[in-house]
Amino acid sequence: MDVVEPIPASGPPHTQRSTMTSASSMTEPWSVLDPAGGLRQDSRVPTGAEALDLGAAYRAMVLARRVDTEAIALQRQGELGLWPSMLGQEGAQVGAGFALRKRDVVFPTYREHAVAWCLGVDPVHLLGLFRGTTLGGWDPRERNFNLYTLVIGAQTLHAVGYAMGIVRDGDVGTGDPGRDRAVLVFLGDGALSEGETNEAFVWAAAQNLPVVFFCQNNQWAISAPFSVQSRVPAADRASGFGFPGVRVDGNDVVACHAATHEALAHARAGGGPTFIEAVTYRRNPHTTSDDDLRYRSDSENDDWASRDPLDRLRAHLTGAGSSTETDDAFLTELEQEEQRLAERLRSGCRTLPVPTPATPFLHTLATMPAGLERQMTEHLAFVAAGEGEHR
Amino acid sequence: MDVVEPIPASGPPHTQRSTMTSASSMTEPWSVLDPAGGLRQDSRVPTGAEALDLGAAYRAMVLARRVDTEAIALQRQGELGLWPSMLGQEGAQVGAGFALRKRDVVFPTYREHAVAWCLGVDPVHLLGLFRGTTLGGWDPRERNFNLYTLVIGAQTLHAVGYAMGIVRDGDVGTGDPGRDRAVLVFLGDGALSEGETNEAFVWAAAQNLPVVFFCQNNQWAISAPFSVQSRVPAADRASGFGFPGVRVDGNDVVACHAATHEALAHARAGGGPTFIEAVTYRRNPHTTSDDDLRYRSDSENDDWASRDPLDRLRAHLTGAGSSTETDDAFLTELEQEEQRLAERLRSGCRTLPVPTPATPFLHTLATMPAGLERQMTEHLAFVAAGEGEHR
Amino acid sequence: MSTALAHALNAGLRDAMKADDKVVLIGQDIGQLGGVFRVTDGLRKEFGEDRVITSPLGEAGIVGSAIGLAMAGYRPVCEIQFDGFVFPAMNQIVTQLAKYRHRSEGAVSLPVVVRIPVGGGIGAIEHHSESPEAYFAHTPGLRVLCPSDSQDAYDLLRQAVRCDDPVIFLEPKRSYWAKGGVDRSGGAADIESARIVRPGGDLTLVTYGALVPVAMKAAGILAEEGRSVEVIDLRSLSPIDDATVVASVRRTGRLVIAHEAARTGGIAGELTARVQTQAFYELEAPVLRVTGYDTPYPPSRLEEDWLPNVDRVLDACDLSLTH
Amino acid sequence: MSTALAHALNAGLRDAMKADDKVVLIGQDIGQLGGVFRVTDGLRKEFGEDRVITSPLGEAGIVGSAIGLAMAGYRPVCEIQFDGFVFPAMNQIVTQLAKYRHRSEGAVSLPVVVRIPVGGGIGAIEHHSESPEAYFAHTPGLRVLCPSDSQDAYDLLRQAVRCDDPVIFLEPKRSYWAKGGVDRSGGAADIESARIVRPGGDLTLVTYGALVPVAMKAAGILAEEGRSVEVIDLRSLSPIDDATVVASVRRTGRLVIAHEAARTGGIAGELTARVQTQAFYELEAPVLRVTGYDTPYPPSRLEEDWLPNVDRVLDACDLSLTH
Ligand SMILES: Cc1ncc(C[n+]2csc(CCOP(=O)(O)OP(=O)(O)O)c2C)c(N)n1
Ligand SMILES: Cc1ncc(C[n+]2csc(CCOP(=O)(O)OP(=O)(O)O)c2C)c(N)n1
Ligand SMILES: [Mg+2]
Ligand SMILES: [Mg+2]
Repeated sequence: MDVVEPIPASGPPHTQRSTMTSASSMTEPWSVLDPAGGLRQDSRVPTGAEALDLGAAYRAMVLARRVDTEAIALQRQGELGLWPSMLGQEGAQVGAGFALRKRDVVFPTYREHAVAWCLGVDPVHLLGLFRGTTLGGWDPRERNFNLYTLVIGAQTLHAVGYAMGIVRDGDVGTGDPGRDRAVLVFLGDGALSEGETNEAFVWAAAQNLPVVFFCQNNQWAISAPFSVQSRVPAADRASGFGFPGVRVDGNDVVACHAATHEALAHARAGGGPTFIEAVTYRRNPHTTSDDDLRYRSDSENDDWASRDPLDRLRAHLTGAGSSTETDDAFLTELEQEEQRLAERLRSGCRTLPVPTPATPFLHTLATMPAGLERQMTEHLAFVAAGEGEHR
Repeated sequence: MDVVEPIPASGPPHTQRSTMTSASSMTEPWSVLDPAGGLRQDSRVPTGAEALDLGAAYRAMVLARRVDTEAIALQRQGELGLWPSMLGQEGAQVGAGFALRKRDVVFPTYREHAVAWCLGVDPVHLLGLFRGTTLGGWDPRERNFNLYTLVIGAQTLHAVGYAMGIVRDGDVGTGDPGRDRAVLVFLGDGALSEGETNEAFVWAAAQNLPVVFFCQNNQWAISAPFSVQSRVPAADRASGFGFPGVRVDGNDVVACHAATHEALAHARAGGGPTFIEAVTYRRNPHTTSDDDLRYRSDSENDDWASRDPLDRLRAHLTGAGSSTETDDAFLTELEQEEQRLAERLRSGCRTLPVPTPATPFLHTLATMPAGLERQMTEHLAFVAAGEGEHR
Repeated sequence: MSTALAHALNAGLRDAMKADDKVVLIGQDIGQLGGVFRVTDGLRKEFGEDRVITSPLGEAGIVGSAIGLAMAGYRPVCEIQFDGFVFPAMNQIVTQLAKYRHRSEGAVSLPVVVRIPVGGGIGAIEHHSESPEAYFAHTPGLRVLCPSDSQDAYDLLRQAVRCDDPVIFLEPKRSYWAKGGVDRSGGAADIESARIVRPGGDLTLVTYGALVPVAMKAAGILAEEGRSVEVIDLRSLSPIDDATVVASVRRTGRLVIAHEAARTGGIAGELTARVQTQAFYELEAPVLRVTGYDTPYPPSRLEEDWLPNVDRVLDACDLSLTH
Repeated sequence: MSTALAHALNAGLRDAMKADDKVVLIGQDIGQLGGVFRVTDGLRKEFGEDRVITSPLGEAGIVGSAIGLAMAGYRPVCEIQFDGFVFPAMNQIVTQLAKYRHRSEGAVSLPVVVRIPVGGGIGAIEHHSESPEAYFAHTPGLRVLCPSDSQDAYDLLRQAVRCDDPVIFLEPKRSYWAKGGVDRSGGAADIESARIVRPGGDLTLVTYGALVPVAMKAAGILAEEGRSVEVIDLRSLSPIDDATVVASVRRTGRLVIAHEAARTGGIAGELTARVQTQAFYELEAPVLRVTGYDTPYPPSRLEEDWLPNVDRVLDACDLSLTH
C-alpha cells in the first residue's frame, strides 16, 4: 500500500489521511531536497520499489530541459511560431511524471513538456502545434497523454469526466495494481480563476473521483502575479470543496514525486481527489512572444534560478551523501544523449509533415457531409490552380 | 462599530475577525433563537440601535409569507404561469433584509420575495415576471434591489462588479455611515456549482471587495439534494478562496440578522467579503410546476416545518421572556394587514399592465436601428390587422 | 399506438441504453425526477445511478465531463435543462466538443449528444423559450438535429447516439406532448436529410421543430384556396440538406422559410444564400423569412404574436405567391 | 502622421478615459504589460490601477463584473485576450449583457464595450485566429463593430465607449500594425453605417476588418482589367447597414461578400438574404460568398490558402462578372 504514516489532519474527518503538508498560508511548502543537495529523511517519501529513481529522474530533467532549450532555439530560427518554455519547472513535472503508472491518464496544459518526456511521447511531436503543422500532434491513447489544451482550465473537466469513466469501468479500488487507474491533470495558477476549473473541483469532490489536480504555481499567469488570482495559497482552494490540498516545493523533484505518488495511490484506491500545489517559477517569459521584463524583475528571476531543480538534484547525486551511483560516465553519457536528442529535434522539426489542404475538411466530422465535400473540392481546385500571385 | 468580541479564528491571519462560527462539517449552524422560542444571550447579537426589531421582523415575515401564499393561489387560479415559493425561508431573508442599510445594494435570485418586502419593493411588482407581463418589473435603482436573475449564479458576478464600483467611488471604509456601502448577493446551494459563482469568489477575495454572499442552503436544487453539489458545508467553500464563511441557522431570524449585520459592517468598513450559509429548507416544491414528492419525503418536510421561523419568533414574542411588546392588538392588526395585502395582490395582479407589441422592439437597444424599426412596423401592422383566425 | 414526442424520446434513450451499455445520461434533475420534462422518466430506476447521472448545477461541467467520458470510451447523452441555460457550456461545446476530432486529426471521436429543449410558445418565463440553434449551426464540427414528430424524435435520437460526431439535439418543447406513431425498429432517418412532409407545386415552405405543424396548418389553408404548398422539415440544421430544398424550389419557384430564432444570422438567411446561388434563375420571387424578431424573447403575454404563427406564415406565402 | 491601428485604439482609449472618468478598463494582462498586443500600453501608468484593472484569469468574471460596474455607473471597456477565449464569457454576454436593457424595460443601460482581437493570418496557434462575430450578430441587444483602419478604429472605439448599448468591438489583429491617418477630434463615424471605401459600377464587394485591404487589392487588380468594383466596408455587423449595400447592388447588379468566419451562418448569408429580398430584380448574378470554410480554423501552415485571400476574392468576382 502506498499510504504512509498518517498525520492527524486538521480538516474534516474524511480528509484525514496522510497529507504532505496541510495547506495554509502559514506553512512553507513541503520539501526534502534542499538547494544545496541535502536530502532530508522523511517517512513520507516512498522507499523500495516505489522510490523515485534519482538517476533516472535527473536524466529526464536534463533531457526535457534540452527539449525546451532546443525548441526555443528553433523558434528563434523561425522554425516554430511560438514556444512556451518550462524552464525551472522540470522538478515539478518529472516528479509528477515518475509517479504515474502505465494505466494512469494525463491531461496536460501546453507546458508539460517534461511530463510528455516521462511518458515517452516523442518530443518532436510536441513541436508540431507550435510549428503550425498540426493542432495536436500525437495520438492521446498511445501514451495516455492527452493533447495540449490551450483554453485555460478546459482540460480539468475532461479529466473529471475521464475519471467518471474509470469509476464506471470498475477500475478503481480493486486493489489490483494492474487494474486500478487514476487521472492526473495539470493546471497553472492562473487556471484557478476560471469557472470551469472550479466546476471540476465540484464534480471531483462530490463524486469522490480518482483524479489528482497538479497545479504548477509558477507565480505568474503571463503578466499577472499570483496575488491577482488569490490571496491564499493555491492548495487552500481544495479544502473549500472538501478534498485535501497539499503544498510542495515544486523545485524539489523528490517531494513532487512523493506527493503525486501518494495522491495517485489514494485516488486509485478509491480515496478520491487530491489537489497538489507545486510551488515553482516560470523562469523564461510566458512564451517566446512575451516580454517579461515589462512586469517582473531580473532579481526575482535570479532568486529562483538559485533554487534550480536540476542543480539541486545534481548536487545531491554528485555529493557525498548520495546513495545513487552517479559517476562521471553517467554524466558524460547524458551529455552525449543530449546532443543526439538536440540533433533529432532539429531535423525532426524541419521534417514534420505539413498537412494537406484537405486535412481540415477530412477531420471536421467522422463522415463528410455533401456540402463540406463541395467546399473541399472547390478549395482543392483553387489550391491546385496555383497561387496565381494575384494574376 | 459593528464588530463584536473577536473570537480567535482558525483560518489564515487576514480572516481573523469575529465570525459567527468557523465553518466546518463538525459545527452545528450558529443559532440563538430555539424552536421553542427561547432566545439565548449571545454577545455576537447586536444590541441597542443596531438590534433587530423583533416585532418588525415578525411582521415582515408574516406579510412576506402572505405574499407567497397569495401568489401560489394566483398561480392555481391561472393568473400566474409559475411561482417559486419561499415558504420556510422567511427567517433567512428577513434576517438578511433587516441588516441592510439604505445605500446597500441587493442582487437577488428569483426567490427573495421577503428581501424585496424588507426593502419596500411593491410585492405586486414581483408578480409580473411570473404572469408573463414583464421580464423585470421594477426599477432596480429605486430600492437598490436588482432584478430577479434566472440564470443560476450570473448575479454573483454583477454583485462583484458593483462592489468594484463602490470601491472606485470611495464609498468603503470611510467610517461615515451615510457613505459606506456594501453589496448583498443571494444565491442558492445549487448555485455553488456554477463556474461563474466561483469566479465571483475569486474576484471578491483577490480584490477584497465589499460584498456579502448570502447562500440560502435550502437543501435542494430542484430535485438535487445538497450532497450532489458538495460533501462539505457550503460555508466551507469561502475559506478555499481566502475569505471567511459562516454558518447560521437559517430559520433563526435573529442569528441571520446578526451574521449579515456583522458581515455587511465588515464589508462597508473595507474588511472584504464574507460568505454566509443560512441552513434552511424549501418547504414547497421548487416552483408551482414541480412535483417534489418524486424526490423527497413528507417526513423530511414535516421535520423542517417543526422548525418554522415564524412559529419560533412568535413563540418568543408571545412568551414570558420576551422583551418586545407584542400584545393581542399587534397580532390582530397584523391579521388585518395581511387581509388588505392579499386583496391588494389579487387586484394588483389582475391589473398588471400588459406590454404593447412594440415593447420588445423599444427596449432592445437605446436607439432603434432602421432594420429593427422596419421589423417593428411590420409587426405592428400584422397585429393591427387582427388575428385573422387563420383566415 | 400514438406516442407523445417526449415519450418517443424516452423510448429512444431506453433503447439506446439497452443496445449499448456505454451509453450514459448526464444532466440536472434527470434521475429521480426524470428531468423537468420527464424525458428521462424511469431510466434511473432501470439503469441505475451510474448510467443516469444527476449532475451538479453546472453546464460546463455537464458537457466537459461528457467529453472526458467519451474519451474514456463512453457515449454520454447530456441534458441541458432549458435552451437559455446552455450558454455556460458554450466554451466546452465550441472550443472543445466541436474541435477535438479536428485537433486530433481524427484520432479522437467524441460521440456526445447534447439534448436541449428549445423554443417558445409555452407561456414560460425568461430563458425558457429561446432558440439557440444558429450558434451551433455556425460551429463546424457539430451536428445539429431537430425532430418535429415522434417518429423522427425516436429515430434521430437513436442515430445521434450511434453517431461518432458530437450532436446538438434540439427538442421542440412545445411539441413534447404532440402524439404520433413510433416504429421502434430504429433503422430509418438519415441524419443529414430533410424530409418533404407535404408535397406541393406552387411554393416551398421550409421549417423545422415546433413550426412544422404550424407550416402544415398554413399549407392546409392555402390548399383550400387552391395553392399547393410543399412543406419541408429540415430535421438537420447542420449540415443543412440544401439539395432537397433546392430541388423543390426548382419546381415551385418560391420559397418561404420559418423559424423562431432571431432573424439576423438565423438558419433562414443561410438557406436563402444557398438557394439563391443554386436556383437563381428558377426563383420567381425573393425568398421570404418568417422568424423571431431581432429582439430578446419577449414576456410570454406577447409571444403568441411575436412568434411565427399560422397567420404570419400565411402572409409571407401570400406575398411570395403574388410577387 | 501615420498611426498603426493598435496605436489608434490606444489613443482612443486614452482620450475616452480623459473625457470621462467613469471609463475603466478590465482585462487580462492589460496593466503593466499593456495587453498582449500593447493596445493598453501606458494606460495603467497614466490612469492608475483602479481604472486599468488587470483581471484574474476568467472571462465570465471580466464581462460579469463589467456588467456590475456599469450598473454602478461606470463605463467598462473589457479586453478578451483572443477571439477563441471569449466563450467562457458567452453566458454573461448572451443572457445578461445583451438582455438587461430589455429585461428592465429600458431602466438599466449597460454601456459595456467588449474588445476582442479577431481573425487569422498571423501564423498563430489554435484559438488565436478565430472570427466569432456571427455569434454576437445573432444576439439581439448587442452592437457589433469591426473597424478596418486607424481612423475608424479610433472613431468607432470612441463612439462605442459613448454608446449606452453593449458593444462587441472586434479588432482585426492582422491589421494592428497597418498605418493610416488619425484625426482625433473624434466626431465622425456613425456607428451604424457602412462605408464605401472605393466606388465602382460593375460589382459590389462587401467585407469588413482585415479583409478590407484584401478586397481593395482585388478591386485594384480588377480595375487594371477594366472592371470597376465598389468596395464596401460594413464596419457595423450589428445592426447591418443593408441600405448602403442594397443601394450599391441596385447600381452594380452583382454582389460578392467576404469574411473569414465559417460560411454557414455567417454574416454573408444574412446579408445575401437581405439583398436578394430588396434588390431581387436588380441582381444579375447570384450573390457569392468568399468565406472561411465550414471546418475549425486549420493549423497555421494551411491558413494562407484556407482564408479568403486576394485570389479567392478575384475568382468569385470573375464568376459573378461572367455569370
Ligand atoms: C480561457 C483562456 N483565456 C485566456 C487565455 C490566454 N492565456 C494563455 S496562457 C495564459 C496564462 C495562464 O497562466 P497559468 O494558468 O498560470 O499557466 P502558465 O502559463 O503560468 O503555465 C493566458 C491568460 C487562454 N489561453 N485561455
Ligand atoms: C444556468 C442555469 N442552469 C439551470 C437552471 C435551471 N434551474 C432553475 S432553478 C434550479 C435549481 C437552483 O437551485 P438553488 O441554487 O439551490 O436555488 P433554489 O431554487 O433552491 O432557491 C435550476 C437547476 C437555471 N435557472 N440556470
Ligand atoms: Mg502560471
Ligand atoms: Mg436550493
